[in-house]
Amino acid sequence: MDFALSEEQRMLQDSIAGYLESGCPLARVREVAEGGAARAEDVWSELANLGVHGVLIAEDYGGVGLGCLEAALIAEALGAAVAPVPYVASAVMAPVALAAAGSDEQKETWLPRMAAGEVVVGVGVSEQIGRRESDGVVARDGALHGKAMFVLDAAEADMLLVASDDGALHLVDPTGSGATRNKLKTIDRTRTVAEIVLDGAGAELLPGSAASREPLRAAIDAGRLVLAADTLGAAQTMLDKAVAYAKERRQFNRVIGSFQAVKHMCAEMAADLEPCRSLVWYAAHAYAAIPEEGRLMACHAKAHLAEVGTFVARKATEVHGGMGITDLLGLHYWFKRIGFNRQLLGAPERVREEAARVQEWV
Amino acid sequence: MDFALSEEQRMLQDSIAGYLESGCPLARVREVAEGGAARAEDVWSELANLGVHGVLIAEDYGGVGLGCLEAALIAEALGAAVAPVPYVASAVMAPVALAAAGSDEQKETWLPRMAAGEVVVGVGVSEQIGRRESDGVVARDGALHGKAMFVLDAAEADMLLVASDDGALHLVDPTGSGATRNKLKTIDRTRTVAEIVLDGAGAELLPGSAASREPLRAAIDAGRLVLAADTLGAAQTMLDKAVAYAKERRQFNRVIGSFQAVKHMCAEMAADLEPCRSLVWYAAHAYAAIPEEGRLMACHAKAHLAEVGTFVARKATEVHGGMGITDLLGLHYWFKRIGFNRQLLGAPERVREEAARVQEWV
Amino acid sequence: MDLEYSPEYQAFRDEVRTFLVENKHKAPNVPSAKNSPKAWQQLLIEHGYAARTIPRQYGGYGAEPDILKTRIIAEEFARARVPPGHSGDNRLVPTVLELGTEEQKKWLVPPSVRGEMTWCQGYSEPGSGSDLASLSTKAELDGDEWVVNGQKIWTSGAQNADMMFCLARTEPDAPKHNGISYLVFSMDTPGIDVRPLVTMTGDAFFNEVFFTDVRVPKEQIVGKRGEGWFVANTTLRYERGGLGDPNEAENRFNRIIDIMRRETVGGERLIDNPVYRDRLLKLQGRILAMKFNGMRVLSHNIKGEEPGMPRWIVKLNGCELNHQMAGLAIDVLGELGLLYDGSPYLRDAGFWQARYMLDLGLVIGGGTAQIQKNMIGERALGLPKEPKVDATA
Amino acid sequence: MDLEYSPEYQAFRDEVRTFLVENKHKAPNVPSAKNSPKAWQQLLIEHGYAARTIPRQYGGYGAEPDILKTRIIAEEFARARVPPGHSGDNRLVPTVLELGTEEQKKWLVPPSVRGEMTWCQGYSEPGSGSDLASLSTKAELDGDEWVVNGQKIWTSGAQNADMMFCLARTEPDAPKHNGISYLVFSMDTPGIDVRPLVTMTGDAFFNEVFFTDVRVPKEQIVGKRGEGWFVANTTLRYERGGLGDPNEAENRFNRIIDIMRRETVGGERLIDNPVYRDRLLKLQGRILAMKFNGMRVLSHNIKGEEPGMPRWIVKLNGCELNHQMAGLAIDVLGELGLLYDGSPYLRDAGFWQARYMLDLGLVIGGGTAQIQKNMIGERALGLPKEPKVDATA
Repeated sequence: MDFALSEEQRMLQDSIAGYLESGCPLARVREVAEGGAARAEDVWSELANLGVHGVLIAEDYGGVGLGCLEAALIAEALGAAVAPVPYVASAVMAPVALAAAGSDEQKETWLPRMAAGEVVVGVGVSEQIGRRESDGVVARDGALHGKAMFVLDAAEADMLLVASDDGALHLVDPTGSGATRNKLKTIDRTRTVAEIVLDGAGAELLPGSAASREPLRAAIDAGRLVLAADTLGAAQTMLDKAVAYAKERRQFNRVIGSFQAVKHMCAEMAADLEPCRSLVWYAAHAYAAIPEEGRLMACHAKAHLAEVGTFVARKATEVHGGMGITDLLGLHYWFKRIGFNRQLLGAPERVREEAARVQEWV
Repeated sequence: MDFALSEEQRMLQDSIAGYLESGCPLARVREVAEGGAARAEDVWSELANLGVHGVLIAEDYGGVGLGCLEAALIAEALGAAVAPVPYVASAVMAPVALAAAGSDEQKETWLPRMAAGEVVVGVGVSEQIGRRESDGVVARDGALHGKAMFVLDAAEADMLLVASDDGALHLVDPTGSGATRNKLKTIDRTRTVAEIVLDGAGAELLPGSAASREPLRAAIDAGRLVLAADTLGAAQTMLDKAVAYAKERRQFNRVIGSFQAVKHMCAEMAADLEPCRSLVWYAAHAYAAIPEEGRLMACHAKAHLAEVGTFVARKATEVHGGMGITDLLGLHYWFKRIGFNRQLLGAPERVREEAARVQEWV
Repeated sequence: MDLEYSPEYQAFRDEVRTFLVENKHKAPNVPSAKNSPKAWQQLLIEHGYAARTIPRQYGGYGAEPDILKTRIIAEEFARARVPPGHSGDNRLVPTVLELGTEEQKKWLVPPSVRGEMTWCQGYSEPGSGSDLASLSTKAELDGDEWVVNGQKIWTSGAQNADMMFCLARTEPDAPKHNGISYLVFSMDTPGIDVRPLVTMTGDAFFNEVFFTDVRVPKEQIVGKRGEGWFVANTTLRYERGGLGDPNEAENRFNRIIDIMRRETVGGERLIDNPVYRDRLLKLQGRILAMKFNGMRVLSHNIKGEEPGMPRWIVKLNGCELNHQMAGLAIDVLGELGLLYDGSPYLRDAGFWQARYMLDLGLVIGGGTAQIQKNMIGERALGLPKEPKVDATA
Repeated sequence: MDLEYSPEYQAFRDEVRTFLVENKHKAPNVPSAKNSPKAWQQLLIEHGYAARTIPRQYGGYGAEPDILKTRIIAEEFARARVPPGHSGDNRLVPTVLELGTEEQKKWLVPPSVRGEMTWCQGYSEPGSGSDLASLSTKAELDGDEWVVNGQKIWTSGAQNADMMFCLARTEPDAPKHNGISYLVFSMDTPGIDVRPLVTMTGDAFFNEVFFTDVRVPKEQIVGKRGEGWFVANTTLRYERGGLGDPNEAENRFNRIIDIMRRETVGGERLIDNPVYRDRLLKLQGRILAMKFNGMRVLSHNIKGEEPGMPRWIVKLNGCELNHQMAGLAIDVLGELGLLYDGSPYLRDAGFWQARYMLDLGLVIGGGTAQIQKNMIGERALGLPKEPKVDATA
């Protein structure tokens, strides 16, 4: 009985965090965000060398074959650094879906290249969670029709994985005929989403997803877990920055951290955020190890981190006073990242409702 | 354009508050609560002399013929003093229902005696808001069958006004054959509720309520308004007590009110509570003067005061530290009164849902 | 409770409406060569819809103060979606009129009222946010001129303003609150460097302003030398006078209702989702309470009474409610609520995300929520101040 | 992450379960002439399920400390709904064992462990709640005896306790934290007056205790004279050691689910109300997070590591969650949730109203939420303390 990270897991997280500290400083994030680039190529490819792309890809396919907890630890580090990389879709959701439903040929074609960082795969499943501005996606004799909104990490993705309304998953070439990719701009410039208009776009079905929605659900669960972990990392950074600022900033001849009001804001952030770490760890562990609890815990991790993240993002900004809302400290990159994670793959109210169904309360 | 109380209204409230200060101190409230009496007879009859019983009864029937705002101002004073009197049912809901639906004879029989303080009338409408532990109340050839739960101010009431499932209102003698009155005990010992088992109890229909639910609704609206006003008064007292305590109690060589944490709790209570006064005033004014807004405002006053009252009750207790949870200061009488007001005639979630229907959102 | 307007005011409202119907084509927001903000302002002054209470000899309309008419004007201009007029600068002008010399009034007020002299405020400094009196920008007398050195921050509109009213320390040896003077000078004065301050919304609404040996004529002090703190508080008092659209919160709330009736998720109208609906209703209750609280404050003001608590809580609650409204709008819109920056499918031109961030800024800025709570606790509830800590601590 | 119990611990759990199956009929909650709390405690000590780590020579079982086994015992006794044993007094006994003289150990520990000597704590005073060190109960040496005068409050169990461990000021001239000593004496000593302190729940769980010339033998001080503050903090450290049912919050939550599945309003199951359901789900997320946080703390303790932040936040969040759970149960039950005091239709014997008030008391008591936040801010986050204010302020 040991509810803790293993030595290897701690080392993994440290190595990623350590690299990001030097390889992906705020200045680099700014360049990408202000330049409107889809991702920080240098960071993304260096992460491939650190095994990030292949974390969930089996060793037979050139990955490192680790589990969801390791994937979450990486996400936490990426969130802490607001790293502009297509991790959630390309390194987590797509590999999970391919492993669960892909044919051997599909796996051999894609997984090794994904692990090597040669291809980026975007994922479009939001119609299957909550359709907006779309009548859904229909597969008809090898082609897709309809519209996939908010396709994650889609800008400059080499391939897309799109879910149709029957829950089946399809590989779609975003540059192929019948597919139009329109970039959508959100507050979070460290990740990309796009609208994909499908007008008979050639699509390759993942056979394992034809008869079962499980592969789709597994990909969504994994995606929600890493979004939660990303928020955990981002919120922890905001709290750390707030505490550091409260120790150094002086007003009325005192450092503001000595004022109860500021001190208690920091304490409330910590009190809300610290248990989130254990929730994310458990949910990520349960994903594979405790299947009967996996989906429920993924829902709770996603919804609870969304709420706590919003609270921390707001309070940490408040502690910074006026500085918090300027671009000088760049605090808003974390604020917006947390806002983005909150809505993608299901806003809290919807995800909680799913948790009720999973528990058969309704 | 003057959003304020009139001179007369201020005088009315001052006279009631002034009397209660001397006539209904905490010691008197304790006697009644600990003795398990239905009401403070002395206070109740003195209030009759001050015109409280007849506030909503027309002068033709021996009342003072004032409006809902005056009734709310009285309720606020009663809540501030946690006065153990059957005001909500007997002086507000019953008169409203009788005036709206009673026959001339019924009015002549009851209203003058109610105004004079000779009879107390309890009101049973909770089945028409949210049935619990009851299959409802049915009227069959002049008799009532079923069960009315949480009949307000029913202990030692001389007469009851009970709503049947069709929305009709009936006068029922609680001591008559076919009617059994069982006292229910709640946390709030300053008001009474009872279960009335109706097994063919003789009932006298208020003719005006036979074809229309309006009289029932009008009584519920008025009841909700005065419950909201009662909470306003009770919460204001708790805030005042907390501020006074924070000015006098010393810890760490300072009065605790000089600590930001305590000071901000008081400020947050005031910030939440002060606008409630305006909401209650407006809702009570709209009840008669702006019919198209009356019901919506009654719903919002009831629901919003329930939420703010709960917050203030909790925070004011916290400011008092350990003393707040003892019986020494008796703070809990206000705490429990606010808790009672929250649930009666519809808990906040249910009342807000009604507000949605009133606005035709659903 | 009398929520009716007396015949006099109903007549006034009709008059304003008629004016707007007849003249709104002249408003500067209508694309037309002839329509200039200044011409519009001039027209409004002539009719008493701008600079209403400023004496005629200083370019105003010269009416008696009438809070209700001021409010009616604000309401009707907002209703007609027509840009309102101004009174020069609602911080500087009243201050000069109350405390300035005759020369200063003649020099500063008329052009300000005409919109030919615009102002920015030089109060906050990096080292003194909530603790304004600790400001360190200094002005030293050199012959007939003040030589100003230091830095200001949060200076909105500094890029375009013609003039600045500025707090600087003129008596270095005097205690904190004394020793500050209220200077006015042109933004073209050599030595002034304005640098835009980009905020999280992406806009540069604020600026940093750096002073290097900025020379200001000796007489350009409003009020007495060393009494700038008192003068500034006069200004702060007036700032509240400036009246935007009193019903803005309610209008904003109604826009959320529209969104929730119009938009769907998974084919279901947002307003049909009971959890979103309950959040909407909770907010409605609080917004109504604050609306009526505002009517109560207004009625006190009309009668010349100090509103007390109902006024103390306005800023704290108002900013918080606006922030929460924006948060709800974003939440119900889900992924659509994240869109920004002219994206396809953007709703309300990105209004809600912008407000979510701006209103958080307002919760923080101009006296943070913490300072607001201190004021409510100390000034309104009479709780004691924190024990002071001296500079050596 | 290894959430399995090793074979050794699984075996231990089986052993405990077997014991409970075979012996639960002897538990004192079973109505029977033969079943006494003391006999039960004795049986538990023999098997190492009570006083487990207390040395045999002082009446304990004398096992090595093993947090996991302690937890397994607590879990299994809770699961079997059998009253757990005790270790005498989880505050006094460890303190005496660590700091007491050999005489004191022999005198105080064995009878306490047998349950023949029960204790109450005399720390808090009316004048010193969160500021414990400012206590004013004084003990003056008169010959061979301390003469104690003063008042204590929040003394739970004082009516029935045989003994009190008590903080009193023995060195009036020494600074605040020094000058306090840790006395132990019988509650039968003349001059002790116990008055029940009724709380909002209607029960007298606490007491006020008044001392008038209470004479205590000189040697009845644990630890050094004047070092009572240090001794008391030892006690406080141990207090946390006392382990109730670790899964109580979760069990309580499950009872709310049952209520919401069973109860109806207007014919609709409470759990079918989406707004109530969302509140339930929000709470579930927070409860799960705290459950796993607890497992994390436990794992640190097992490895002898200082858990740090995960431990600092437990009390603040735990009490708050319990209070909110009770609040939700009351809200969903509506008018039924108001019932109390053995009323007809009372649900769960009034558990929820009692908890709603008790848990608020716990949010307040034993270091209010405010103090908890100070500790998290200062000790865990390293933020500076408030500037001290001396007695003259």
